[in-house]
Amino acid sequence: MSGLILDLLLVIALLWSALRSLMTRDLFRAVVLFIVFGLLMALVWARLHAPDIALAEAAIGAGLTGALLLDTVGYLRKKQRESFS
Amino acid sequence: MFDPIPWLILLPLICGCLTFLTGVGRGGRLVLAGLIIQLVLTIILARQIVMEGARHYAVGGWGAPLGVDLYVDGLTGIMLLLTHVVALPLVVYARAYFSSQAEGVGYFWPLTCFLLAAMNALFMSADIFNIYVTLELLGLAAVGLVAAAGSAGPVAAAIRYLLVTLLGSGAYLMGVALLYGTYGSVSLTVLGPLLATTEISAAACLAAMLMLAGLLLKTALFPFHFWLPPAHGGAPAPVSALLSALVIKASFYLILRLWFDLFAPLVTTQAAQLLGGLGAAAILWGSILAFTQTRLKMLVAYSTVAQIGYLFLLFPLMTSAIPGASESALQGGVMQLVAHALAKAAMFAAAGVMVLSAGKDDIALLGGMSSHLPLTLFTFALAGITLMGLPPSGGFIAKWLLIDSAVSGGQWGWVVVMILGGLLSAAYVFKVLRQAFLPPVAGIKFKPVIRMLEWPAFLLALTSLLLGFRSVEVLNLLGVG
Amino acid sequence: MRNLFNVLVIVLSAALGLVLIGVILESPSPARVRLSEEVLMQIDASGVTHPVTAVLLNFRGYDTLLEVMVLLLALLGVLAQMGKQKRKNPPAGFYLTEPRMQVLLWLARVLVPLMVLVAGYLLWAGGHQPGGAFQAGAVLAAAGVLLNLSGLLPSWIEPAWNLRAGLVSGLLVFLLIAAAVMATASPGLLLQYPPASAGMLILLVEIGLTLSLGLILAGLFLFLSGDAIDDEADK
Amino acid sequence: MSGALIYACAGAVLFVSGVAGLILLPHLLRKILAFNIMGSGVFLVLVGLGQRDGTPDPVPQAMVLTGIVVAVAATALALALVRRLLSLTGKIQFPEEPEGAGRFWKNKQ
Repeated sequence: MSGLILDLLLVIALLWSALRSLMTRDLFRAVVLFIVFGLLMALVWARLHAPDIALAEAAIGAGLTGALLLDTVGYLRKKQRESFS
Repeated sequence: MFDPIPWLILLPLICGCLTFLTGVGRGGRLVLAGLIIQLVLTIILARQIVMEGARHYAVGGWGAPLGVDLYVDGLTGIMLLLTHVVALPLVVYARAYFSSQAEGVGYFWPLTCFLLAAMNALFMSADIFNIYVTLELLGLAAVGLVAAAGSAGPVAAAIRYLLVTLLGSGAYLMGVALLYGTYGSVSLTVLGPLLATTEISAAACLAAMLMLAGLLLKTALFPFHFWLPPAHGGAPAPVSALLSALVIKASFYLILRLWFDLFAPLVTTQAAQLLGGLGAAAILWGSILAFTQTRLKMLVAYSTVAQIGYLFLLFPLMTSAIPGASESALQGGVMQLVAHALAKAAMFAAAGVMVLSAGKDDIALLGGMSSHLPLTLFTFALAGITLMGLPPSGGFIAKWLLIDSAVSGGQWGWVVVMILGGLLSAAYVFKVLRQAFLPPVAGIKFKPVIRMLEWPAFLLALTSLLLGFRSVEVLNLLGVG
Repeated sequence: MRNLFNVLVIVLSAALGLVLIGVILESPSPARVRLSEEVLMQIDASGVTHPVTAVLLNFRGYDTLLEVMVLLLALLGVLAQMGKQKRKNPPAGFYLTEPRMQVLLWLARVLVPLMVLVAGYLLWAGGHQPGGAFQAGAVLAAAGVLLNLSGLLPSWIEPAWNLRAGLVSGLLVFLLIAAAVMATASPGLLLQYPPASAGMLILLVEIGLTLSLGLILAGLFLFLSGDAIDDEADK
Repeated sequence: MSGALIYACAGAVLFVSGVAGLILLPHLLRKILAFNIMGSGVFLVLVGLGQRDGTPDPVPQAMVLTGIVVAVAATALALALVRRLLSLTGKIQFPEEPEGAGRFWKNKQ
């Protein structure tokens, strides 16, 4: 029973972070929310008895993809600052 | 007995890795050598198919459902042969092209190797998840090639192409997930009988819709064609030729396979009519838009949109109950696929030469081309003959078979569409030819081009024309399996 | 027109979502194949004891072979975009003076050796418990990213031959093992490892893959970020 | 209803949100986020539906591992292209290019 409640809570958090990441105005926050989404996915994989995927999701899905996205957001902001100044 | 199947997969992959090792812009000779060996391997494989019939190949020796199965039959043989027959002259062409215009060569050679590897793997695969991986391999290679041109237009086109192809494979993979969840396997050899014998489930229907929608998106059937013209029209000419001739055919091949094999118990006449209707719309709309283009390569790209439409006419025609009608529909469709691949590769290659010589992609600047580059213009015209469907070209045989099927099946509507499409393609081909025979625009100076740019394209166009005389062999091969 | 399209897309996706959920909750076909049991039955012949690794590198090793090629392909695409202008390599750690960089630097010095150890452990563990080449490669790549962020490792611009060799070496090991097995042990059969040496061959493939995947994944980041840092170095 | 099926349903929701986002969001970086969310949705359905009876199934798990790697590859390529577009045009959206009817009439004039 407590497992089911945990699953439901996890699903709600997962959907919330995904939708917020798509809808939120600020790009940086969207990417941070996406990384949170990736970490929650890793938890989900652990709940689904898939530790291999959990490891890969945390390292690749959240970590590397997140780093790539953050770096691009930084680049984007720099470019925008340049074009304003 | 020597088995060429595993080498057809390993060889281009090894070739791709080695070409990457040799560095930026190099490795053309390696690719050429690899491609010649692969062509020999495909010919051996095609001979084996003709002699011994279709067969399965279990990668890893496990066999379905545990392992990944490959399957080769006549259609696979045709696709593999076509791929290599088109790619070989294009590689020669590309070497000459990039020697006169270094822009965009970058990682062209390894990307091309992986593109060919992806197609070989895709055509032979009998496992829907493995097909997903090959689709991604093909898509990313194609996008990488389009983006290599480097200016803003092609990069934007490449991004759009990438997003479309990712959306397509996402939908496809969702279908795979549903099928696995319902039937517990991803092997076509296991799923086929399961779907045919058990009650039709909602999951299978939804999976079919998602997978077909994803593949239609990748094939750029009207109204999903929006991404194709900028991507194919903006890429370097050898890339445009590879993409228009071969890459979209790969996803069409999958539609054909899934439609008549895995999803045969599910598909309805209405669905086939819908595909045919979209095909008809593609023929008319694509041809009209091709005619209105001012850039040569965009014209050729829109002509691809139109020619894809013909392929989809075979779906409604094959529903005909009259014996012989559905057979000639399939033959006509496959003939059209082969003829268009050869002709479009030739046409894009020829267009690339003209653009290179004129210095700018603009139809209005083509005046005087008839005396400056007669061979290339002749190539363009020969390819145009196939697209219009005039005898004795392969396109004529294709359209003849399709019209024959439509007439004997009593589906007259499609006949009208095909004749109209032929007239429209004549219109846009002659638009280019007429301009080329006008006197040169004042002030334009054509650059000279090397011979090796003109001959491969001519060879392709000639093959598409002479295909009409050798169609029996192709259709015999198709009959296996 | 635009609004109509938006509404249409939203309504259609919502409908698709509902249908999907309906289908998911539908009971499965009675004729369902039980593949997980099949895996457990054949696992002794696969050379490893962890089922996921057995599927990934033996039963469906062919998928993996193609998939690592996808990764190399993406790197080629990235390189083609980033290597457009000829640029000089930026000096490593040229903005190390900021205090927050000092923290990062300290972090990197502690964490990176640890991460390399973890990667080695994951690689070795993959044969019999969760872990394997992908996870190990990802951890290695993360170490590379951390080194780059802390300024110890410069971003990459144009790969020299030794870096190129490193990037494809693991993939070539995979391909050559496939070719060698085909030439000797099981003629004409792709990726069919003889059960006796399967464990050994898979370990070799995994070592190669870990190295190459680590470099490629790190490369995706290091080549991409090469762009931005270089702009700053110009000023 | 087992836990696996709950996650499969969540996967369905993520998939359609990702598809809608991929089509509708104008900003290219958000399209890339949407693609990743769509992919995660498919992976959840693949594993969740495959393990509907609660026993772990290594086959879809291995497939998802493959899928995650493919997704990061595609993301990196997309980001490289987006950055290139940004440095060429200074914009991170598609240039509005009306195709079809609009283009047709414009050329006529």
